[in-house]
This record gives sequence, structure tokens and C-alpha cells, in this order.
Amino acid sequence: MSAEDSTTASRVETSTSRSRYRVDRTVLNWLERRSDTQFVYMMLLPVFALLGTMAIWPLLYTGNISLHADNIAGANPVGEFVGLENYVEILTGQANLQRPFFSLSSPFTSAVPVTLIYTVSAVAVETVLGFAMALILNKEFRGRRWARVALILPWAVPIVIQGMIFYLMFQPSIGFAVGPLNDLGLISTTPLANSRDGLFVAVIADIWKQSAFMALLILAGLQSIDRSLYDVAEVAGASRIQQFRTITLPLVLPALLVALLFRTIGALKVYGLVESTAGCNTVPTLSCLVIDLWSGNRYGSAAAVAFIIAALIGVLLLGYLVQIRQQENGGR
Amino acid sequence: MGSVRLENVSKRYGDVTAVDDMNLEIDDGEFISLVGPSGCGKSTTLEMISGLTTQSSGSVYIDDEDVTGLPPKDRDIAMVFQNIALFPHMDVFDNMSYGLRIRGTDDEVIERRVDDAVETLQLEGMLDRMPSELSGGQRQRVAIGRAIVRDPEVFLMDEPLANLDAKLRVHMRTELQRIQRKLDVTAIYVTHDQEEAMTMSDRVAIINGGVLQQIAPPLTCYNEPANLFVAGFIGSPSMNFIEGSVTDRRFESETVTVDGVGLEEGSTDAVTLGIRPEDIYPEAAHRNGETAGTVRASVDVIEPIGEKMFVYLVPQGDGHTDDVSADLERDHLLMSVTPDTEIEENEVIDVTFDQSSIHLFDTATGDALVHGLKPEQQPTS
Amino acid sequence: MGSVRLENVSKRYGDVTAVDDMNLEIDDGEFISLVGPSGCGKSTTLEMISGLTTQSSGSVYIDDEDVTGLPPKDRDIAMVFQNIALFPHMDVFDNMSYGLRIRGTDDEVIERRVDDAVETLQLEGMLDRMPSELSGGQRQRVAIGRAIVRDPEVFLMDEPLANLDAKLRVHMRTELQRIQRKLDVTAIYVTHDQEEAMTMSDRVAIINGGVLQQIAPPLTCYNEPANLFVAGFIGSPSMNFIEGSVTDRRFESETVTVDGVGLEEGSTDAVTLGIRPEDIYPEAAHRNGETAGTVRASVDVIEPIGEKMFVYLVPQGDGHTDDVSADLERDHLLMSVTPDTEIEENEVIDVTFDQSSIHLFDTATGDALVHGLKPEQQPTS
Amino acid sequence: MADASTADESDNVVERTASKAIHDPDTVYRWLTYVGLGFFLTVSLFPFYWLFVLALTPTNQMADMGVVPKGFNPGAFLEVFETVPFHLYILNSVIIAALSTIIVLFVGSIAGYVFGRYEFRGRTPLLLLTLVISYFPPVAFLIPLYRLFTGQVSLIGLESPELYNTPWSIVMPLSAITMPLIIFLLTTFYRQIPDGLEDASRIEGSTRIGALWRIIVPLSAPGVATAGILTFIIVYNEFFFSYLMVTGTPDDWAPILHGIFAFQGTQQVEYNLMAAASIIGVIPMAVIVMVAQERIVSGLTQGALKE
Amino acid sequence: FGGSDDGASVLQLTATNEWQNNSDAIQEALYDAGLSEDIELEMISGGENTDEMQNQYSQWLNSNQEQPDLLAFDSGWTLPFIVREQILSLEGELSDDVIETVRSDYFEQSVNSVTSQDGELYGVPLYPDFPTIQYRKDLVEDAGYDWEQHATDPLSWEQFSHELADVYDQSDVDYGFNWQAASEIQLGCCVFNEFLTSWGGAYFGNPEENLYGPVGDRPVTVDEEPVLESLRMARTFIHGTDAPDTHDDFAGNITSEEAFQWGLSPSMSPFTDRNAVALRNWPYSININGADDALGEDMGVMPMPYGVPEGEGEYPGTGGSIGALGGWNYCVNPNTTQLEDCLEFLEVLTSEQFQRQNFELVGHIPPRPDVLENAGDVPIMGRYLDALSYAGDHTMARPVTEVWDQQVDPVAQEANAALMGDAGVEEAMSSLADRLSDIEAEYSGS
Ligand SMILES: Nc1ncnc2c1ncn2[C@@H]1O[C@H](COP(=O)(O)OP(=O)(O)OP(=O)(O)O)[C@@H](O)[C@H]1O
Ligand SMILES: Nc1ncnc2c1ncn2[C@@H]1O[C@H](COP(=O)(O)OP(=O)(O)OP(=O)(O)O)[C@@H](O)[C@H]1O
Ligand SMILES: [Mg+2]
Ligand SMILES: [Mg+2]
Repeated sequence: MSAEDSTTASRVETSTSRSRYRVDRTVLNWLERRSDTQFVYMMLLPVFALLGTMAIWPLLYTGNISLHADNIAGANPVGEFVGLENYVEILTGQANLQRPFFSLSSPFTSAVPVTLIYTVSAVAVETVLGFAMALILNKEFRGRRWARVALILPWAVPIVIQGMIFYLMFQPSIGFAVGPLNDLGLISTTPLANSRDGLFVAVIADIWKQSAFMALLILAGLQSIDRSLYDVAEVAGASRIQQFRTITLPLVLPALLVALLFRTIGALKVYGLVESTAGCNTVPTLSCLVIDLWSGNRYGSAAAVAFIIAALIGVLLLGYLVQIRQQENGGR
Repeated sequence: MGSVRLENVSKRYGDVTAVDDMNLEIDDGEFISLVGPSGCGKSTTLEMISGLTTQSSGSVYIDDEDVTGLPPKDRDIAMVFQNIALFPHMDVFDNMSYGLRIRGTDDEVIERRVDDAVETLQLEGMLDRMPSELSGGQRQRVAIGRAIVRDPEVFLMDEPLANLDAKLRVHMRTELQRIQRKLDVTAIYVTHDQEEAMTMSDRVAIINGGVLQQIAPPLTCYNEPANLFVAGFIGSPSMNFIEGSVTDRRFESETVTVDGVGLEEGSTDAVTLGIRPEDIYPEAAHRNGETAGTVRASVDVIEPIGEKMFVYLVPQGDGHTDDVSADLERDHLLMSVTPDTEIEENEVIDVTFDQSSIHLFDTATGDALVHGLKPEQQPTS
Repeated sequence: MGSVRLENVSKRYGDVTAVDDMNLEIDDGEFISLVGPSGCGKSTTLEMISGLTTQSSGSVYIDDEDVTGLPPKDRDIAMVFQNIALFPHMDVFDNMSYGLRIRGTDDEVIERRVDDAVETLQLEGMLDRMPSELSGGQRQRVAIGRAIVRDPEVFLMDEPLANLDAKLRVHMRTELQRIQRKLDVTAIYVTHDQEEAMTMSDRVAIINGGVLQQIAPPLTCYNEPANLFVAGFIGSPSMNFIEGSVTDRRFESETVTVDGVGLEEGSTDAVTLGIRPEDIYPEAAHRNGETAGTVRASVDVIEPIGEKMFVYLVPQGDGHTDDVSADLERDHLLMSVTPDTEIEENEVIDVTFDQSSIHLFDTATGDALVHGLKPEQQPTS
Repeated sequence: MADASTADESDNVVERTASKAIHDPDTVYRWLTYVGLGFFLTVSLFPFYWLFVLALTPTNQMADMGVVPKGFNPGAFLEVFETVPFHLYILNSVIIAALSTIIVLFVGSIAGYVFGRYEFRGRTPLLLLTLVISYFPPVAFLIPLYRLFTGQVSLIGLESPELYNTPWSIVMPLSAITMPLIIFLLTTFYRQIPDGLEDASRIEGSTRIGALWRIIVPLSAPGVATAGILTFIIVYNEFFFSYLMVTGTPDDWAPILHGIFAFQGTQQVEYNLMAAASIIGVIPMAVIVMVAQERIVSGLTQGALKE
Repeated sequence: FGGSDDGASVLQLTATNEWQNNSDAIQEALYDAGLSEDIELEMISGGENTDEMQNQYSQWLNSNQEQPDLLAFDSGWTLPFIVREQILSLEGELSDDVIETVRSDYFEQSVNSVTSQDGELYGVPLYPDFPTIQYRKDLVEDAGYDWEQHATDPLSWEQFSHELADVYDQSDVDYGFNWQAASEIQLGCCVFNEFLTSWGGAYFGNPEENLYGPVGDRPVTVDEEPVLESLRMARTFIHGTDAPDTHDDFAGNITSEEAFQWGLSPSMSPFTDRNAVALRNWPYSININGADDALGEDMGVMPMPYGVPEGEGEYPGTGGSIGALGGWNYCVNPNTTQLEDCLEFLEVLTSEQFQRQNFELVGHIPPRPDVLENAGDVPIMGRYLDALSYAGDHTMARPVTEVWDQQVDPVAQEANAALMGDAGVEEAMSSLADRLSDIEAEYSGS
């Protein structure tokens, strides 16, 4: 059946592809004749045109702002040039921020520890759950199609709504979650007002939503694995667990690493979820700082914190990148 | 122990019947080749033995145990896949040692066995290449290596030498046999190369359209093919067939007449005579044995291929027109002679063949009637 | 027009030199086979001609135009890949018609050509199967179909028949030749099957370790191999080699002595004599031609393979011990005879060969010195 | 490795005593699968059920909520559309998300192809550069882009086009911000396609780009479909640019975010309407997920990647 | 975009949620009050909450957008925009009559929030906002109290707490006195502000001098005793008298711990559901809770209780019943292409007729005391006119300067920490004082 479908589909495609072929032929032909190096750079033009205007130029612009003082009263919110002063003040704790940038004495109310705790716990759990979900979804069973939709759906929920759901769930007297969890001694009666509990709620909400993201990427990786490799492994005597370890895992690893990479980045930048559950005052993540500063018209400091976040992420992800590089070198 | 038995095994893919009611009994330690035209069900048969595919009906026994439902890993088999299927993320060493590592074999043992295999396979110095950095033949050898480092009950090999050159094939052939004997393992070997099937196997199984045609020792298949299909399939170039009828122990066709055919009187009508190209020779070079009549033919094409020479003959029988183009294949006779035979194209010569090398088949059913026209001899099958 | 020329072409992958300073000139409409051991650089050569790989140095000319840098699509070639490489997401029809559809050929023309190819390839009724639903041989035929529906300048075929059975191979061989002639296209054909190379090609190119050894018509390669490698590679089973020395036109080894060798006097020392298995025969069956001496040998193993019989002989020369196990290969002589030859294992017989079928090589360089010991004849190469 | 062998040995002992289930590991796996599935389904779906509970509960009953609706007021779902033209917001969002998805998949595919299948100088630095972009919180892009889209940036005397209040003011930046993820994703998937298939396509007469669209992209269907879902959802759900790059009226391309805000006043919150709107807002996502995940499944039939 | 075709012009304006939800009725009311029918109004949302609106406005105005033409500004952050000259001065634009009306007839505090340092008018107040205590009149009466008398004669917090505790005990409702203690702006700008001011304290010393600056040149007085006292009182409400930092004179345990995460709406819903005795909230909730399908006549309204009697506070204007002043103003986008229409709209806002209707329709308090006083016949709100008038006269604006944005979060954080007990009252306030001083110092003179 499916074979038939695809036959007709591609036969239909023929007529359209013909005209397209004619139209673009000169450009394509020209491109085709470029050497590999030239071709590669030509092909990268559109991406970098887009990234250049929409991301790189803005970042340079913002980077420049970060070198200027705040000017909260003037018509122009960007003050005079001060060099790295904003950075120095933030990193040394001299800046007047909503919450301390880094303070070990109050780990749940200072930005860096809060963000790190959030990231590590959420991403770790998401990876495990996401993998389990992907393995289940990769199986054949009746109703699989609907199961997939159901399991992936949380990821499709806008953050505002996600936040609202968990806000309500942990709202005493409305949410059903507070009582039992409080009885277990896990959270206080007002989890959203308590920095530690608020962080917990945010992590739970993140796991609910983002495990599906992991699952989706891992599932796609699983689907791409050549089935005949499992035949070989099975004949070679590999048990399921061994097949998983020797074939599934290494072959989905690239996709998993991408997922891990971007989930980590996402978690380190978390803002919307926190704002719509416990609030930035209770769970002050790094991005909360940026938004608060920006709302207060302190553009210079906001830009500086944004760049510090980026630097922090960059440092933390170095490990991942080394891993990925090894993957690439090993894989080809 | 590794005897293998298929009982009434069939495999259907939707409308397609890949294997049809196959019965096959393979003794422990035997070397069996499966041959047959492309798509006849050879790979499918192996897959069912390995457990990768479950038969639609019938049972598979390994070592007299019904293994239906037993996963491949518990059947203790090693297999070389037709599509090679190397693990793209592992280098040659890891690919070859996979089965051993899975079983937690000692590193030392692994290294030794892999080294042995590498030598056998002439893959020295490639242990840390990735599959994508190998040539086609090298990949295939790695795939063989992955199987031979193991010590299974049953070896399944699906055209393992297809991508190798002649010298290496010959080498690998003996090596595979040696290994099979050393390990005393049952081997089921799919090949499209008859020489391979002939030289390596204890018995050859010929399959056509999913149906087993004959299973017998190589020379039996060659000398006493069970039916027209086997006769035509085994031997290259293929046996010549001449359709005719038998009346009073006399075979007659448009071009050929043979006396003293060992068939009961009266069992006449549609009979096909088969004669191998190498059994035809110019009358001039008459050998020993009793000739079975002479055919006058004109030489159409001569094809010298080194060690021998193919001569395409157009028999000049009664009623035969010179219009060669029509029905060319059926009307041609192919003769294989040594290259020093003095024959020229378009020459008309007399060729002959020995009674002992004639095969007779029932045209309708295809079944063999008589092999070698010794009048006293009874048909074998 | 599709002449192809390689000028000093090399291809290196890191340390590995896959193709080394190759010079090759192929005329328009010619059918050339590339043969050589696994990993010798055949596929790499095709890839460079196709433009899929860029040579590390040297130039490729198609139709006298330097095509370096020209993308594959503009080289007007069709190619059958060794690894088959069917598009797994397209059915058979789409796979075969891919190249035509890309070019926007009329649907009608596409259907006609695909239909033709399907018939040639005996793939009737499989047009809407997906590759995963085909047998190995069927896949390979689809891959051939993808190439033959096109009408290119140059056909590149990399072991296109590796997965087919003998009958189909023979059939496909003629079909490929027919198509090649009909389209009047240049064909470069990689095969490990010598019979294929011999019967199909105008010329055969033998490659070893990335280096071109000889390019010549099939029989020339067979009868007048340029060097030891070619002599040993072409012909199956392989030529027997006997190392010795020549003194005063007399070849001498431990076991064999041949007189009247056409080498200048004094050019002595390390010379290898080559003789093909089918050129050795029992003294009893003396043929025409001048024999080149007799060798007494004991019959070690007899291997009957249908149309012929291999006899492994252990020459009983001076100083030769009976310890056969040591250096088994080099000391054996292989004789190929018709199956009716009356020989028994362990018998000691005298075998002989004709002077005309003797080849002499310089043991050090491997170069051929003389083919066929007619004393007046000068060495060819 | 060592423990694998001990496991083998103990197998014999276990085999004798253990139930049929252990004899047949498939049953165990199947059983585990269903248990896991049940767990995940409950966890995933319960919050949606909770939304329904809220949506069906009339506002004045919204206290001491258990896990069943207090009252039954399906009218909330209609009220959503009566209060604001919610469908217009959804339509805008879908258009914006679709445009972004097209751009991202198109441009990202080309980049993924180049990064995944070519080795060239500058590959790693350029990949890293794209990655670095994703390190920055969205605000870091906001100020300059806002100026750009409101025509305040002039390049060589030309004013930047007024994109504010058009879909492009959201589509363009979000395309760029989503791009690193998609490039990385597609790079890994495209990398896995055997070279032979691309080679075959090029021999047959397609260009490199042609081979990309006809062979590589279809063969990476699971990855591409995933990338598509991700982009669509990221854009559909995005907060910052969606919020700030348009004025907020449905006629000016305001996306669903503004529609939801229309229910969230500064002082009075209508939980049931918000819940109903949320459910409605998730519907397009559910449809997309359904359609696209189909591609993930059908993209590769058995053994699709074998060469 | 939004240009005028066939004579009718479209004015785009951001609107409060109440307006958006009743946009047809509001437009009708505006037309009735004299707005030209040629002017069509398009109401858009400025954002989910006041913070986001503020950000959105900055973007719009920074980039010289022509639309929206009119912007609804929270009185809490109108001033920074005025300081940055991002909105249009109405001086010389609106007719002198209208300007005069606003200056002299409107609630003074409201007018202050749209007046620049040099006295120019930048906007027209739409409505002033000040919280009151809403209570279950039926429960209170059942318990033997009469709080109607306090509509214009507020209770002290002490008396309030005891009486409320009594009512709470005698009734079967789950909640006593609901107010908002979450660490949000609400606490910083308003709730805490009310508490401390009614105890005679202040954020920056004398509010009459220092409320609007000069930044850096004013004392920070959050660590003074009245402020601490007010926190102890609030802690008593929640934790009872046994907890540290509480007041034995007060009745305790009248506010649920849930207050720590209560914003306006969560704190209100139990009350709306007849499950709480009293609620501190803004007038909009009077309109909701006073509706017949909610509490109706069972609800009473009175001004906020006081900590120390009026006039006995530490600083002028402190002490007594104090409600934090909020409210919204309409200002004009300086880039608008439809200035005339905007001005016409603003003029209509000043009409008594419209203000009454706005009061009736959505509960927006008329910005003019005289209009408010005469609005007794308005259905729900009219019932509570006495209390509203009194409360309107006893408000405290928040200290809105250009740095208030930076200060309000620390205030909320520290007050919340003190209330929850994460930090001692004195500790929290001295830390707050430090943080506020730092900010003052950093931006002094800016
Ligand atoms: N990508 C690569 N990296 C390193 N070595 C390579 C690579 N590709 C091919 N080679 C090596 O180059 C040599 C020639 O390879 P090629 O594929 O041309 O061989 P071939 O003649 O086609 O052999 P076969 O008959 O086995 O297919 C081989 O030794 C192979 O290992
Ligand atoms: N999944 C499938 N769906 C449908 N038909 C199939 C499937 N797999 C195999 N077949 C068909 O079953 C038949 C037997 O296939 P099989 O692979 O066993 O052939 P084979 O003998 O190995 O041939 P070859 O020599 O070409 O490899 C073929 O006609 C093939 O087309
Ligand atoms: Mg097969
Ligand atoms: Mg090759």
C-alpha cells in the first residue's frame, strides 16, 4: 500500500520538479561547478546572512551596550562608555541586583546556584525519562500513534500555560499537589513562596514538559538506526541489553548529545517558567536578573549579565563539545 | 552438535511465497550449499534457520530441538549477511570481535582469534579502519571475519565471497572449509558460484521459486540432475536441450536422432534430451565410449575464453531454416572445446556425443527419465 | 562521444595510496574491464572517472576534455555501484526512473524505458516493491536497471553481477553487451569474474596495489601476460610457477628442465617458469606440439568439479623430499584435465607440457621474458 | 564483559526455577513497556485533564479544588471566542510558526548538509559560532532588532524596512534563534546517511543540492520531522519576540500569546477561560505533533539505511 | 496601518482589562459623553501584567512608534516616562479649561503622578485606585459587631484583629483576613506600604518632602521602629502571638500561611466564595464581590485600619487609615498622527457623565472627589460610597522615582522574608535599608 502511495506521489512530483529544474538550472549548475570549498561557503551564505542580521549583529550591538553605563533617567537608556565596569561590578557583587549574583550562603536565592541546581536536576531527570519514553515509543503496539501524540504533547504546551498549570497545582486549596507532598514533608504549605520549594516546583514543571523534547530527539535517532544491524547483533548473540549498549546507545548518542546540549542551554536560560510559577523574586535565575534589569531600564547591566550568562554556558558546555568532537571523529 | 532440519517450512510475504513447503535435513558437521536463481528464497531460508525471520508455517529444528520462537542469540549460530551490514560506528577490530565481546570472552582470546581471522582474510593492517574506509571486498571480508572468529554450532553464510576476486575466492574457499572442519560445525552456504558449491559442499541443495528441487552430492547433481531445472541450472555454460519424442527406444527431434534409449516401449511423446556443451565434440575427435549419433551443424560464433572455447552451433536438421534470428536460444547447440581445436566460423561440421553423457527428461513434468543411455540402465533421480 | 583518458592519476587517502599514477586510455565505444585483487583501487578509479571523488593528482579526460572539477551530473555517465545503493525510500520504479525523472524526461519515455529494462532484468511485477522487500540479487538488478534506462556517454559498472546466479549472469552479460553496443557507449566494467572480463571486454586492465599492470585484449592477457602478477592473476585455477635459472638456453629447476629457451646466452640466474594447469597433461595423452620435457610426479589430491578435474601433483625432482606439508603451495603442480582422464590418487605419473605454452619471467622484477618457447621468438610484453 | 558470562551461567539455575515470563523475555519487555507507557501517559496527560477540570468549573466555584470539576460549564469554551477573537490569534500564530518552520528547515537543511557531509576549513569554528548564538537570552537580541524592525537602523543611507507589526518581525528573529538547534540536529542526522546514496543520486544527474532534497532529506525524515515539530512549537510557544514585536491586535499579526493575555488581567483572573483558551491553544500543536510524528514513523521503513 | 479611511479614524489605545472586557459598553459611554462618532476606538492589551506593559511601552516609545496613540499608564510608573520625556506634555495641547479641571478638581495624588517636576501635565487620570477592607457583613453582625460605623471612622489594627478573630472563631469559614504577602510588587508598592505608613513609618522619611526624590538625598527609614512594628503586627496575623517577632497585643492566626504566595486573585477567591471573613483589595473587587450573584448585600466595605492614630505618625501624612494609591492615567504617544482625536478623547475622560458611567460599568473610581460623592445612585459601588470617599482621602502614593523600579523588588523580597520568618524583622529591615541606600547612592542625582 505504502509503496503504491509513494509511487503515485513521486510520479506526481515529476511534473513539478521538471519546471523547477528548468527555472533554477543556471544557478544550480553554477553552484554545482564550484569546488567543494567554494560550494560549502556559497551554501553557508543564506544561513549566515540570516544569523548575521538577526543574531550576530544584534549581539555585537548589545555587547557594545554592555560596555556603557546604565542611564535610568535619561531619554536614552544607554549611558556613557564605561568599559568593563558593568562586568566587574556584577562579578564582584557590587552591583545592585535584585538578588545576589553568586552567594553560597543563600544558594536558593542567588542566581548562579539556583540556575545550576535547576539545570542539573532537571536535565538529568529529563534524560533518563526521555530515553525511557523514546524506547517505549519506538516499540510496536496498538495505539502507538496516539500514545506518541500524548507523550509528546506536553512539549507543545506554551510556557505561559505550562507555568499556569503548575502554579495552580501548587496553589494551596486549589492545587491537589500541595497537601500530599506537604504531608510527606517534601514541601511547605506554600511552596511557591519558598525559594527551595519554588525551585522544586519549577524543576518538576520543566521535567514534565521537556522530557518529551528529549524523547522526541532520541526517538528520531532510534528510528534512523539501520534495522539490519540488530539482525547482525542478534545472530552474534547479543542480548537486548547488550544490543542497547553496543548499537542503540552509540548510534543515538549524537542525537542524544544534541538534545542534552540544547536542553542544558535552555535550562540555563530559564525565565518564563519561573516567572509564571514561583516568580523571579522567589526563584531568581540568571535570566530573571537580566529581565529585571532590563525592565528597570538598566540596559548596560542587563546586557552585561546576558553576556556573562553566555560565557558561563560556554564554559559549562565545553565538556559536551569535547564529547561531540570525539563522536564525530570516531563516527566517520 | 548442530544438525538442522526444516519440516514443511514456508514463508510468505503477503502475496509472495518466498519459501514453499521446504523439507531439508542437514547432518551435524555437514557442509551444504544452497543454490538457485536470484530471488528463489535462499536468503529467506537462512533467515528462518537463524531465527531472524519466523516461518509462516512448518518447523525448524536445530539439533532435534524445535527452535521456533527461540531468539537468534540462543541458537548459537554465526552468520555472514548478504548485505554485509557492518556496524558503521565500529572499526574493523570491533566489528570482528563483536560476538566475542558480547559473550565476555577474554581479551587475550579475542585478540588471538581476531589475529587469526585477519591473517586468513588478508586484512592485515586494517584493524583500526572504519567500514567507510574499506573497499567492497574488504568489507565483505570483515563480515566473514565477524562470523569466523566465533565457535558456533551452525555457520550460515550468504554469498560471502560475492565481492572477492578469483584468487582470493579460491583462497577463502579452502580457508572456510578448513575452519568448518576444524570447528566441526554445520555450514549452510548460499552461493551463486557453482564452482564454489561444487568444490566446497558435501551436498548441494538446488532451490527454484521457493521449492527445493534436489539435494544431493555435487557430482550427483551434475551427473544425475533430478529434473530439467537442475540440469539447466547446474553447469556453466548450461546444458543443451533438444525437444523431441521417443518411439521404440529411439529419440527423434528435428535435428537429432538417438537410438537405444532405455525407456519402456510406447512411453513416447514429449521428451527432452539434454547434453552438456563439454560432452559434445567434433566427430573428428572421436573419443572412447559409444557415440549416440552425429549432428551436422554450421558454426555460428566462436568464443575463446582462455582455457576453453565456446562454439555456437546451428544444427542443420530437416526442416530447419537458415533464419537463425528466430528462437535463437532454443535452436542453438553450444559446444565447449579446448582452445586448440581447429574450427572456423561458418564452417559446417559434424559433431557427436557419447551415449553415456545423454540425459532424458519428461518435457511436461521436467522430471529426469534416464541419465546416460546405457540401455540396461534404469532412471535414477 | 565518450573516450576516457586518465593521465598520471593518483588517489591518496591519508597514508593509503588507493590509485598510483594511473595512465589509461579508453576509446569511444570500447568495453574495458578492470580486474585486480580486492582493494587494488578499481572502485576508486571508477569514482574518479565519475567525478564522485577528486583525484589527488593527475587529470581525467572525458571526450578529450579535462573534466577535473566537473560535477558528476555533467559528465553524462551512468554507474552501477558496488554497494548497490538503492534509494531505500523509493520503490523499484522510482529507483530505476530516478535519473530520467531528474532530467524531466517525458513520463511516456520513462515508462517505456523502464519497461524495457524490467524485461531485460527479469524484474517483472516488482515495480512497486520497496528495496527492503527484494532479495539481494533483485536489488542488484534494480541497480543495473537504474543505469541502463539512461543513455549516457560512459557506463561505469562496479561488479554489477556479483550477486547473481550463473544463468542470470550469462544472460545479463549478453544483455549488457547488447545494450552497450546499441547505445554505442563506452563501458568500464569492474569485475572479479574472469570469465566475465574475458568474454565481454575489448580489453582488460589488470590493476594491482593501485598500479596498472597490463591493459590488453583478453586473450593477450591470457596468453602473453606482461608479468608474473598478471600471469598468476588471470586464469583460474592459477598458473603454476616454478623458480629456477637459465643457463645456455636451458631452464633448470629442482624438478623441471626445459631446453631451447629463447633467451640470450648468459642471461641466467633467477627465472620463473609459468605453465597453466590446463596446459599440463599426462605424458600418455601426448597431444600435438613439441613437448618441453617430462616431470615425474605423484598424484596428491584429485578434485572433480563436473566438467573438469583438478589434479594436485607433487613433483619428484632431485633433492625433493616427501615432506609435503612444508611450503605446500609453491611445490605443488596443479593439472587440469577432463573428467574422464584415468588417474588415481597416490599414483606416480609422468606429466608433460608443450613448449608453446611455457612462459618465462624475470623472478626479480616479475616482468615477462618469453611466452611460448619457440627458440626463434622474441619476448613480448 | 565479565559479568555477562556470569549472567550466562546463572541463567541455567534461574531457568529452572523461574516462571514462564523469564523463559520468554519478550513477555517481560512487553509487560515493562505497558507499565512504563501507563506511567508516562498518566503523567503527561493528567495536567491536561486538570485544565479541563478548571475550564469546566465555573469561576465562582473555583476553590478547594479536588481532581474533579466542580460544576459543569462547557460554555467556557465558547466564551473564549466571544471575549476575544481567539481564532484570529491562533491563525496568526500558526502562520508565523509555519513561515518560520519553512525558513528554518530550508536554510537549516542546507547548513546541516554542509556541516554534516563536508569537511572544510572553518567548519568547527562556524559550528561553534552558531552554537554560541543560542547561549544568549532572548533579551540580548531584542533592543537592536527592535530598532531594526522599526526602521531606525540605516545601512548605507537606506533605512531598514518597517517590519514591526508584520509576521516577519517575529519570524525572522525566531528563525535565527531556533537555527542553531536545527543545524545541530540536522547535521547529526545527515551525517548518518551513507555516502553511497548521495553518490548514486549525483551520478544519476542531480546536483548536490538536488541530492540533498531528494535523497538526504527524505532519508532523514525522522530527524527532519523532529526538527520541523521543534521549530513550529518553539515559535508557537515563544514569549519574548511574540510579545514585543507586534502591538497586540489580531489585525497586526499578534500571536496567541496576546490572545491569552487578553484573559489575564492585572487584577481579575478568569481561570476557567484561561484554561479553556489554553486547551484550545494546544489543539493546533496536537494536530502538528500528530501529523509530523507520522513522518517520524513512516520515514524509515525497516532497514532503510542499509547501503 | 490604522490610517483613516472614509472619514472615520481609528484611535488605538491600550486599555485595562476591565475596559477590554466591556469595550462596547465603554465606547458607547464615551460617545454618549460627547466623543465624536467618527472616532473609532481599538483597544489593545498592553501586556499580561503591569511589568510587561512597562517594558512594552518602553519599546514602543523608544522606537518612535506612531501607535498606539494613547497609552494607559499605571500611576506607579508614569513618572519615569515623563522624566525620560517619552510622552507628550499636554501643556498647550489640551485646552486650558480642561487642564484647569484636572489640576483643581481631581484627586491631588492622582494628578501628581502625571505631573513633571516643573509642573507640566502629561496625562489625564482615568481612575484612582486605593484598597479597602471588604468583609462579610453578615458574619460580623452575627458575631455581634457592627462595622458599618467604621465606614468613615476606621478601626485600629489592634481592635480589628481581635474583632475579626472573634468573628472568625464564631463562623465556619476557613479563612479570616485575606491579604497579599507574596514576594511581588503588590507587597512592596502597596500592602507593606500601607502597613508601615499606618504605623507612622515611611520608606524615605517625610513623604511630603521625599516621596518623589531627590534620589540619594533623602533618608532611608525602613529600619525605624514603626516599620518594624507594622511587620510584627503582620506576622502576628499569620503566625499567632507565640512566634518570634510578634505582638502580644494583637489577635493572631487570622491570616492563612497561604498568604505568602497570594497575589490579588488567589486571596480574593475564597472571599468571593463566602469562605473568608475579610479581604484587603482594590475597588474592582467590590464590583465583583458586591454583585448579586456573589456576596451582594452581605458584603461590607470599610477603610483600612490604622496602626497609630492619624497625625501621630513619625512623619507628616503618616499614621491613621492608609490605603496605597494606585490608579491609571491616559497619556499621549508623542508620535501619534492623530493628536486631535487623542485630545478629544482625553477631554471626554474628564466629563462627569463618563466618569459616573465608568464607575458603574467597571468600578473605576471617579478621579474627581465631587463626582465620586454624587455617585450614590450607582448600583453596587454606590452602596459603599462613604467608605470609598473616606479611603480616597486617606491614601499614600508609592515613592515613584526613576529608581523605584530598582527598589520595589528588594522591598518585596525583604518584607516577604520577614513575614515568612526567613529572616528576623530587624535583620530583614536593616538589610533592606542597606540595599535601598546602595541604590539611592548609585543613582543619586540621576
Ligand atoms: N575513505 C578511505 N579511507 C582510507 N582508505 C580507503 C578509503 N576508501 C578506500 N580506501 C582504500 O583504498 C584502496 C582501494 O579501494 P577500492 O575501493 O578502490 O578497492 P577495489 O579495487 O574496489 O576493491 P574491491 O574489489 O574489494 O571492491 C583499498 O585498500 C581501500 O582500503
Ligand atoms: N520483505 C519482503 N517483502 C516481500 N517480498 C520479499 C521480502 N523479502 C523477500 N521477498 C521476496 O522473497 C523472495 C525470496 O527472497 P530471498 O531474499 O530469499 O532470495 P534469494 O534466494 O536470497 O535471492 P538472491 O540470490 O537474489 O539474494 C524474493 O522474490 C523476494 O522478492
Ligand atoms: Mg539472497
Ligand atoms: Mg570496489
